[in-house]
Amino acid sequence: MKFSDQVKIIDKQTIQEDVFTITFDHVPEMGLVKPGQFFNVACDTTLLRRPISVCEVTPTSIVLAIKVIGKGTAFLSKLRVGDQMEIMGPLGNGFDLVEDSKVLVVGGGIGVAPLKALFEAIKPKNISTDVIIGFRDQPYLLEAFQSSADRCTVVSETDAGYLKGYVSEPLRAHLEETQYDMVYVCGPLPMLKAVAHICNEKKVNAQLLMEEKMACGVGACLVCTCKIKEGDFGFKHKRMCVEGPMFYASEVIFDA
Amino acid sequence: MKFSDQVKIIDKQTIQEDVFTITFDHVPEMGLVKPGQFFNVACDTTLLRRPISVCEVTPTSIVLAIKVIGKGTAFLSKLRVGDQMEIMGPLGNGFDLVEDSKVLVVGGGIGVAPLKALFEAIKPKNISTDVIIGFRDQPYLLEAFQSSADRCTVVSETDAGYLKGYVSEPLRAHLEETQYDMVYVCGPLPMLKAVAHICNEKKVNAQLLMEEKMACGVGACLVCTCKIKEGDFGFKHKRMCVEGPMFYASEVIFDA
Amino acid sequence: MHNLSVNLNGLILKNPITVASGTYGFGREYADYMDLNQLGAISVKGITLEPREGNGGIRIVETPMGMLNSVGLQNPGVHAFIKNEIPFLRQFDLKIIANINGNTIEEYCEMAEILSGEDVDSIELNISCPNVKNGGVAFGTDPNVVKEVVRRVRKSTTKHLIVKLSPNVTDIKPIAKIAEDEGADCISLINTVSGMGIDIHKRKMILERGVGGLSGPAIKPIAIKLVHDVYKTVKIPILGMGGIISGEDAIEFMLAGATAVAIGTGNFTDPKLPEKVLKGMYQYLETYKFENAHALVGNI
Amino acid sequence: MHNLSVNLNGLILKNPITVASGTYGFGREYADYMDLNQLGAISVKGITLEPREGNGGIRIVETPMGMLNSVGLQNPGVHAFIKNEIPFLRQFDLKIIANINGNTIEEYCEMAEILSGEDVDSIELNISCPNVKNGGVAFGTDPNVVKEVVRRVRKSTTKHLIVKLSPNVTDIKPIAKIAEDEGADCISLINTVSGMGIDIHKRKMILERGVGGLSGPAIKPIAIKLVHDVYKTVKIPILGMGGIISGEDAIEFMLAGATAVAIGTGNFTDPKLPEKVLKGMYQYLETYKFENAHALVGNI
Ligand SMILES: Cc1cc2nc3c(=O)[nH]c(=O)nc-3n(C[C@H](O)[C@H](O)[C@H](O)COP(=O)(O)OP(=O)(O)OC[C@H]3O[C@@H](n4cnc5c(N)ncnc54)[C@H](O)[C@@H]3O)c2cc1C
Ligand SMILES: Cc1cc2nc3c(=O)[nH]c(=O)nc-3n(C[C@H](O)[C@H](O)[C@H](O)COP(=O)(O)OP(=O)(O)OC[C@H]3O[C@@H](n4cnc5c(N)ncnc54)[C@H](O)[C@@H]3O)c2cc1C
Ligand SMILES: Cc1cc2nc3c(=O)[nH]c(=O)nc-3n(C[C@H](O)[C@H](O)[C@H](O)COP(=O)(O)O)c2cc1C
Ligand SMILES: Cc1cc2nc3c(=O)[nH]c(=O)nc-3n(C[C@H](O)[C@H](O)[C@H](O)COP(=O)(O)O)c2cc1C
Ligand code: FES
Ligand code: FES
Repeated sequence: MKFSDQVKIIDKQTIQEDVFTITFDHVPEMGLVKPGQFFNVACDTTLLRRPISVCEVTPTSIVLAIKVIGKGTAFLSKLRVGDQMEIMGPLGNGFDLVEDSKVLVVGGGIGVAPLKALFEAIKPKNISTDVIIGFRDQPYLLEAFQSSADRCTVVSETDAGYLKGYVSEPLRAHLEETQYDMVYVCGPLPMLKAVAHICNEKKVNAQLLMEEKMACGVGACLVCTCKIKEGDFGFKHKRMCVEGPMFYASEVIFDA
Repeated sequence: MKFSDQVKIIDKQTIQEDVFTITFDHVPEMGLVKPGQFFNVACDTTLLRRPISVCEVTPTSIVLAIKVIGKGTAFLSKLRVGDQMEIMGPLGNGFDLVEDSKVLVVGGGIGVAPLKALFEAIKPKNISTDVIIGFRDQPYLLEAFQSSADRCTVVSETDAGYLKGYVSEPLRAHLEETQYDMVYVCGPLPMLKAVAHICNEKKVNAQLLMEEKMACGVGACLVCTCKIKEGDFGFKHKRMCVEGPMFYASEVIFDA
Repeated sequence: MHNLSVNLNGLILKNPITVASGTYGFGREYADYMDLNQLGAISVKGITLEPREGNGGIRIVETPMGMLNSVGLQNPGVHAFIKNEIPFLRQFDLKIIANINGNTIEEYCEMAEILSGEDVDSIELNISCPNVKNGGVAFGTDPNVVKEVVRRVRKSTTKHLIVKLSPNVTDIKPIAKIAEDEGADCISLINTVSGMGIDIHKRKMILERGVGGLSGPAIKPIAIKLVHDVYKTVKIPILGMGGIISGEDAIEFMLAGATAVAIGTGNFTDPKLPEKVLKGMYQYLETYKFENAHALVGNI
Repeated sequence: MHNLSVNLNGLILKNPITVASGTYGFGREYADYMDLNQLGAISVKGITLEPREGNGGIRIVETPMGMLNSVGLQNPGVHAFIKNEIPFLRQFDLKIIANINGNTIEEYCEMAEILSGEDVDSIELNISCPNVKNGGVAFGTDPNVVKEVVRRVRKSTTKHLIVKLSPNVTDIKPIAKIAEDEGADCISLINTVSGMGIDIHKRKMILERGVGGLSGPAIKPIAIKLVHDVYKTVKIPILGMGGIISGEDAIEFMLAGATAVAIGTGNFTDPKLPEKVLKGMYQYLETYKFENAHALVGNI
């Protein structure tokens, strides 16, 4: 049996006006939790659960970092230490971890949350780990990247004291300079698309952590599909919650 | 304009496993708040608001006492000091206060909440104020009644160290012994019915604080009606939320 | 400043926000919570020829994000409405829509005639009532009956005429078309969806008549679909409703094809909701740089 | 110990709790969360003659206490179902209901024939699909088409046959009666209610096809009403569904007239829900001293 039960919140931190972290025990029933995997979290104010990636994994605890978007995340933001939270997981396939290589981590907004877990898992095992992170406004969750990435570039859309602009510009520059074995990406859809496009163009392997509305989270309802190349012209609908949320940039068909 | 806005919770007390009180500021816009009136309280987990009677009124603060029944009251039970609560009111007609008289207060369960406000308003003004309170199990909110009622009888359906049974038995006894000018009643429907029946039989005036599911709470939707005698055989549907929740026992037609 | 005024085929509202029949009484109660001058219109509590006491027993069942009601048209009758309520509502800058209900076509016509001489801005023909002559089946679900009732009411009055459609039909399009062809100036929808609730502890239906009308956010996706169906079918404007509780919801109805919207059950969640919805609409027009509210209608 | 077993006119379930087609895949995924032996039956993801990739674009819209889906019958086809899924499901003590879907009556019949020789316990005829030959209108909304499709499928198989009805009709009673008269062993309802959602920021319909199927607690009052309508109309048993998320909900369906119930969208809220609903049913029978689940059916 996979884990689906209540967990007790053992820590809660507000890290920005609308971004917070929740920590709970990593119980044995959850088994191994991979970066890029997620938990499906029940909210009193919504019918469906909300998928939230793991942001930090230790043998004893798991941290989620959450940005308030609507009703569900607003409910979660009101939970406090000691409260119970109903979750199931870990779900999805997560990142394929590349070892002893040069890797680049590219993230945007709350997409840094899963990248933090990824970074902590791959950093010690790779020759070099560069990072490019973009924010709309003020950045958050940067400490780990800034303190131990080989190179850490932060951009912001507004004039927040960081390089102004989008991740695509430094990305192109990085790819010109360095031959990366893998690019790990998570962020809003337009960013994923842009990064996938650039990586495909430069023929660099990239793993995208995708996002799509989900219902069951386990592969039963087929509402969360991603269009994946099949043969030269065909496609298959794969389930974001089972075969994803990680897909390789080279296999994804972005519609519209 | 009548009051409809957020209030800040300034105190919250758990008085039994599933009963708690919430205190907020009595702001001038609320105007005079009468015992028997109620506020309609918004809950994140339900579409409709929940009517809750005032349990204590001072010039500066208002206390609600709430029993957890379902989704709405469960949500309210999780609110904490400092949280905002969306309310409108005071609503309804409340009790007609009798002065310089002998009065009897009869309550059951969470029905003691509005009776507490009533009792504190009438006690100093009446010759004598007797009280009969019934609970299914352990009583709560009794201090005021016990410390200053002329007579305070507590019954419990279970063997909780109190007189075992229902309020109707001591009620009959009280009515035989004393000529009351008014009986004030609040409790579950079967109790209201029984008390109304006894008071009508004994020709004692009784004010019943009734309960019915509400929607608008202001008299616009007509879902909360009470059947009221009109002429000798006729009836009228009056609105529980405007013409009530207080009705005289002599005018109410209890169906079924 | 944006131009929020909309034209429902002759009935001009200063803004597209109205309140739905049966959820706002005759405006009196909510006037204590909101400036009624902010409303484009009020559709008053459904009125009948004679006063009615309405249904007995429990009249409401709360359901997930919705409610069932079975009020049964408790109302003071058309004459008391004219005498007591029109003068009250005329104090405010809003249009008055008289929602009329009958057991027979003759009753509808008689009410339309009576109201023709009175100071109301529009008549809303509620054809979701059970048709007494036709075995209690709602007028609005039988295309032939719809044809007959709209035709005859149209002949009884020159007032602006709204026909309010029931969602409880296999296909709403032909019914909307009939209403248009027979002279309706505007179509309002949706009325409540048929539903039922059972008290599992007493093991009986909660509402005395069993069936009640489902309203509230739960039915919004149904309403949006039906508004869009009707928008694709008729040329007359639509007054859309069903589960609106935010400015976003109101915008969604307008994009689906409604020229104005009505807030019903939403009023119970917040007595200031119409005002907030109006504000939300302003903000939306501002954000997306629309000059007027009409530009939203069917704009998908 | 209470007797929870129920008899759906020949299909005997060890308990009345089943899972609804399209919400439980072929059981594999949920087997990781719950012992499937607790289910009375599974109605598998709707299958078609040929494999289908389903609809493109966004397939879900969350709505207040409900969801719209537009999956478009993505499935591996009847042959892959037979080869891969039946053997998997046969490991568990539950009945297998094959939910079949066609573009034409011929396709339905062909699938029924194919499945007749296979190890499934029942065939559920989903007539809510758009009828390709009939201009895309759903099979289940036209009484004449229902008559034809049930009659011909009935002739194609001797398996237990469930006919699944669409709620999107003016009057479900005659349609249920036709299904019974043409030889259905059982009626299941409701399928999803037609709805639509619009993205107000992109100003376009969220689902590629515009319309989707509304499910979840939002539609429960509608489903209860329709189950009760059908219960009053036919003698064959009913498999009731629509918004069940608790034991209380399941009881409500049985009191309305369902002999067994299916959990659909509720599975998404909690992967252990069927187990919890079953427990709730036990408790109810215990509290009210009913000896068996059958005693609840229509008991209002
Ligand atoms: C696999 C996966 C992992 C995720 N991991 C995280 C995480 O670690 N931390 C985190 O904060 N979030 C994460 N998300 C996103 C998170 O699930 C959504 O933000 C959340 O579901 C929003 O729910 P809500 O009820 O707060 O907002 P809703 O009320 O559902 O939405 C409010 C508004 O925002 C829009 N909206 C909803 N979801 C999104 C979205 N995902 N992107 C953009 N607009 C949206 C809606 O259309 C709506 O208009 C993840 C999503 C997926 C699929
Ligand atoms: C004028 C008025 C004043 C009130 N004052 C108070 C007060 O001061 N303190 C207080 O705690 N409560 C008071 N109530 C009752 C309170 O409003 C209800 O308990 C509350 O609405 C229940 O909401 P819920 O969402 O928690 O339960 P729900 O989820 O609505 O109900 C859960 C279950 O309990 C049943 N139920 C719901 N309401 C009641 C009820 N009133 N009685 C019995 N069964 C019910 C439902 O049928 C359902 O099965 C008052 C009610 C009225 C009309
Ligand atoms: C309590 C109540 C009473 C209603 N009475 C009437 C009525 O008298 N006439 C009418 O045409 N519609 C009536 N309706 C239907 C509403 O006008 C509206 O069409 C429906 O509720 C859908 O909108 P909503 O979901 O915003 O409430 C009533 C609705 C409710 C909730
Ligand atoms: C994602 C999804 C897919 C569905 N697919 C099918 C299907 O393939 N065949 C079918 O007969 N019903 C299908 N349904 C309808 C359900 O079986 C059920 O009738 C409906 O959802 C109402 O029940 P619920 O509210 O409990 O979900 C589907 C429902 C959902 C939510
Ligand atoms: S969310 Fe159900 S299959 Fe992915
Ligand atoms: S709750 Fe609407 S009239 Fe009383």
